[in-house]
Amino acid sequence: MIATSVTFWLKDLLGSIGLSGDLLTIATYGILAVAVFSLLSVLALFLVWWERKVAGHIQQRFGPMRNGWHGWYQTLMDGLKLLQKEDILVFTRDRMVFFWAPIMCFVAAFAAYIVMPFGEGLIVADLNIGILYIVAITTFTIISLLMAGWGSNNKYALLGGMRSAAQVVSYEVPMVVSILIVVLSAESLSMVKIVEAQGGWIWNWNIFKIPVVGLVAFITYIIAAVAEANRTPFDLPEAEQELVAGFNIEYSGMKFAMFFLAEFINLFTVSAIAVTLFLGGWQGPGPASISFIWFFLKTFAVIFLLMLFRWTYPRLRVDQLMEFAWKFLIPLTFVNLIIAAVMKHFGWYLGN
Amino acid sequence: MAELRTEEFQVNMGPHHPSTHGVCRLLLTLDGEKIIKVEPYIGYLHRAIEKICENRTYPMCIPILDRFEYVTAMSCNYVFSLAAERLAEIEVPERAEYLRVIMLELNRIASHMIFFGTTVMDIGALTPFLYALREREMIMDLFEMTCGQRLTYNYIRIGGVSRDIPKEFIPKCRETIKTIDEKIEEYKRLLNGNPIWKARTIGIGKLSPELAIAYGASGPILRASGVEYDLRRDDPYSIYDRFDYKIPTYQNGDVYDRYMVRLDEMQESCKIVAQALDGLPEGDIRAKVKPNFKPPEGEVYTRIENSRGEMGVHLISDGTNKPFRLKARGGSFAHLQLLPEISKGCLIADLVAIFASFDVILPEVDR
Amino acid sequence: MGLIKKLPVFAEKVPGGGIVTTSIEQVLNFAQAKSLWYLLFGTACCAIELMCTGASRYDFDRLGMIFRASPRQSDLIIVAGTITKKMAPRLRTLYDQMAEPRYVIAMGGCTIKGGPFYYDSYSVEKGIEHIIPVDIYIPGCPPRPESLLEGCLNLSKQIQKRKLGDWQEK
Amino acid sequence: MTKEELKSYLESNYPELTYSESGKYDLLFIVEAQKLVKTCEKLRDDVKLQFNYLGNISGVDTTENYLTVYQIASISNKLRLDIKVILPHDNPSINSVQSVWPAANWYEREIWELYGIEIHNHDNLTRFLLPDDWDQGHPMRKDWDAPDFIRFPQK
Amino acid sequence: MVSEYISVLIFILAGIGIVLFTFFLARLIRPSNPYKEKNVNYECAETPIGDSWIKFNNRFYIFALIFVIFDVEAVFLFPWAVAFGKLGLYALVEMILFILILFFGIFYAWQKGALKWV
Repeated sequence: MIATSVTFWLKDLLGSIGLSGDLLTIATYGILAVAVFSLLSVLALFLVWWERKVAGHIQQRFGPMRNGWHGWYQTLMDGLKLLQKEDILVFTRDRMVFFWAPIMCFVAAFAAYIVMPFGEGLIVADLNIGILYIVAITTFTIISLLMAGWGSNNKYALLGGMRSAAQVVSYEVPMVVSILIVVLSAESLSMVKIVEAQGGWIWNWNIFKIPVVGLVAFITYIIAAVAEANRTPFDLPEAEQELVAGFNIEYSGMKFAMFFLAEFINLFTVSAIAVTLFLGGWQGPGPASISFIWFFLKTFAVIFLLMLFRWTYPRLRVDQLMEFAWKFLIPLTFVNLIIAAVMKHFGWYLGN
Repeated sequence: MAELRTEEFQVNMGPHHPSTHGVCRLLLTLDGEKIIKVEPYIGYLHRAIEKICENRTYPMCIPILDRFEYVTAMSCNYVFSLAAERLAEIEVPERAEYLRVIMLELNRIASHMIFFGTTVMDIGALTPFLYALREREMIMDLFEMTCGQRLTYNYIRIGGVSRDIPKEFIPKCRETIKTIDEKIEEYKRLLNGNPIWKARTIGIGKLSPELAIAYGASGPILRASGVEYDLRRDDPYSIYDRFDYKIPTYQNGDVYDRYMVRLDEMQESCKIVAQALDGLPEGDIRAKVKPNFKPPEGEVYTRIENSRGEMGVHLISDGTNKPFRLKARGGSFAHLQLLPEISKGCLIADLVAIFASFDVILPEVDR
Repeated sequence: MGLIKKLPVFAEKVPGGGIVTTSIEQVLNFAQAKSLWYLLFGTACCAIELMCTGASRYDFDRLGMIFRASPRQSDLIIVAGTITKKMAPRLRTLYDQMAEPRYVIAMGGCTIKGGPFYYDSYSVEKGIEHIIPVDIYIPGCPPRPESLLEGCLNLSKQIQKRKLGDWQEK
Repeated sequence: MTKEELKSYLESNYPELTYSESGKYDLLFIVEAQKLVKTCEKLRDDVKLQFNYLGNISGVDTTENYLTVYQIASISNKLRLDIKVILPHDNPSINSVQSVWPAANWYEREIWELYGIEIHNHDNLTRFLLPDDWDQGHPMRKDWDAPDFIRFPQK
Repeated sequence: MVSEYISVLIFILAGIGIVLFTFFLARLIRPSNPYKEKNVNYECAETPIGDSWIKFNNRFYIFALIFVIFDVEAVFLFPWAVAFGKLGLYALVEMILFILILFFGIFYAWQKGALKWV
């Protein structure tokens, strides 16, 4: 492990003030958790604002303008306002399920950031099952949405929760198989190793490294990721025109804010994974200390792409969504995987 | 698949629901997402327009009828004025007729813009809604410079129109219809090639011509089902026989065709407006009508082609200055009745698309 | 729960506590005033003008106002259009189901006093103030988008003048 | 077929229809309440006419009688016709034309609700435009009155 | 010495802690005024008809069942992909066969109409 890793640096720092053993590890990760949370809050606030600006400019208006320069603190105000909103507890709800759903939604989105390589050495813990862990932990989001739908005892919420479960479950498979292609190429599940395998020139990025197959895998991943993040054209669980607000219809105040936050953290997660797996992660010209800039630039580019999707496409219908996943995307990704394996075996890869 | 027994459940859609376009309540019986039965409940906007019109003099009825169908308030003005003129046999000056046609067609475009925006929004694309309203604002500007109102105009009066157009109107109107014509092409490029849009609209909510006629469907919905029937041509009124325009007709009667009929109709309306601007004569804008207007006894049913189909007024006069009976008929009334028939067995998302494609506007149903 | 209401009482006992209370009050009110999410609700003609106000030319989003379809998440209900006697209980339900603090804008003549035309109608509710408490009245039939924006800005100013915990009284 | 041709055709072939002078622009014929459904079916199935489209049904209270006026049209032949039925003021009732034109359903419901005209053979006569707990009678009747309804004097 | 997997536990606990803290913070300043009309279910401003906890349409569950098969397959594929370089041609052929067998599964489900929504 490289000494520049932020975790090791922090450990040294804490060690120098007298901590040791298990307590040191726990304290280190505790501090990192708070740091990651702060980063994610800022990111989510920024992304909501950015989304509204992008939407505004696509629609030939401005988006938030009045609160600060181009409305820069608009989302902060939204957050503060949500903090002051009353928490409505429906009489007929399922108490535990209703209460834990937003927490679980947020935690599932938050815990994925343990293995997210923000830059060279900027990673909380380079678990050797990295990508598998992310796939596993983000799936908890489905359960939380289902819990929200069921716990509210509202028919629209139930429909929304059911839709989201069916949708995320269906798109999980193509997403995993697209990821497998990258794993096959890097022969590792560790996020750091996957990024390091893409060092050097641009053709070492997985999207180009495996000719055609990489590009197809990237596209299938993005489609599946949009579905996983519940965004248009796959935003069926909270389709405003059909289900009023979907699974979060009965949530108000901070509980709703948690869903909102988790949604945008998930947006960042799926884009960051796309960057890590296919677009070379933090790799870019310049010293290691500015590698995080490359990571964020690439991630924001992918997020911008997803925002363009959201504001230009109509929404699919639920059966079309399922058919698209099972009858088109899953066969395509599997064929893609077989081709990738064959190419790997015969060494038809670019770079390295 | 073996049949697993599941429970049907009932959901209220409306009166407060983003896609009912007002305060309509649909009681859905669902099996999962599939719709077993739709029962519309209306009357949440029943303002008794017909009753209070019996209590007003003829000129006072016109602003009330503005609110009967506020999206195309010009048509409401016009159909009532036409009925009153037919009762009293008033000749309307040439220039007034041209101005009426211009306003009616501009209003038709404005109304279809709302249809386009809301339909596309209900299917999930938010952006075209704002584009459509942006273009609509240009027409609102034209109305505003003519009669000072954006939505409820009270412009077409018995015997003519309330005031002449300002000088700047004609160049601005030409520019507007040119822009709108281009923008409609842009909308078509934006959506018609989009596979998601096609998947969501083509073959959804098919309406056969027989069913459409039996249920009294009219206007774009009838034409989308392949019946070429337009009251502007088939029950002529005003001066529509002087203009050259096509009646767009499509054959499948699905959501996509209803949408295409309206888009094409907007372009045809642009053509009519352009011709009317070319032929606009000089002269009076209003026939001599007494302020205390008293038509002779009699009754008349007048119908015109509105953007939502046949709009009619059944007017009975007893010789006094107030209508003895005024029955307003809107296209949406018949169309909403049709909804349960064609939305059986589809999904919730389809119901939303079908409802949007009917372009139901609730005050026309509830009055 | 509701601790914030007791804060001024505590703060008085501490020297300089008043400043803390005032600044917290200002920040919280400012946040509420700058982020009014309105409920997507319209019944008649005014709803079209409400739509226009949300659209490109007038653009509600500039003021930080976005629409929410669920009353649980909205702060502001813009009653746009005639409320009939059949609709009145539903409007009350909607208002009841909104999370506090909640505000009401009565848009157009019909919501203020039953409209310029429906004074002799048997089915129109003559003004919504006997159904729900109203913060801002906007006259017009229908009011222009500009006046709606003006109304929203006035509401925003009104919110900023509130005392801490005031909203609980309503 | 012009208006005059239609008038003479109807007068010669349909003895149950009587021409009425009060119609100003369109043709207005009066038919007896018992013969209404039969006549409507005949009008719809007549190959020369094909009145297959029901535009509107209006109820009218003339203070002496109740009227229901059916505004029908033929889409293929581009014809228009009004049919009027005169009903007595006490216990007015009429047969539904729903079997002829399904569109009649809601129009008849409305007449039932607002005028209190009984509709026979109608499949769904339930509360419609008025509030669910409405108990103040039939508001479109001329003699209807309520505390908040202000009637202006006729001039 | 605990392994670095303790970070997962710490992050989950920290996440829960942070959310609970914000809930607590909100509890301090938010108003609370529950009454009967407010706390009934929202259903487009109407009174809800019946309960929503019912025997729901099975469509959704069938997809979940098929998903389980494919997710288990993916779990098998992960170690294969990691060790692919060392395994050689035999593993490649083996896995293609494995995927093909699953393909027959999906085609069977397709034929049986399990992938149809209604």
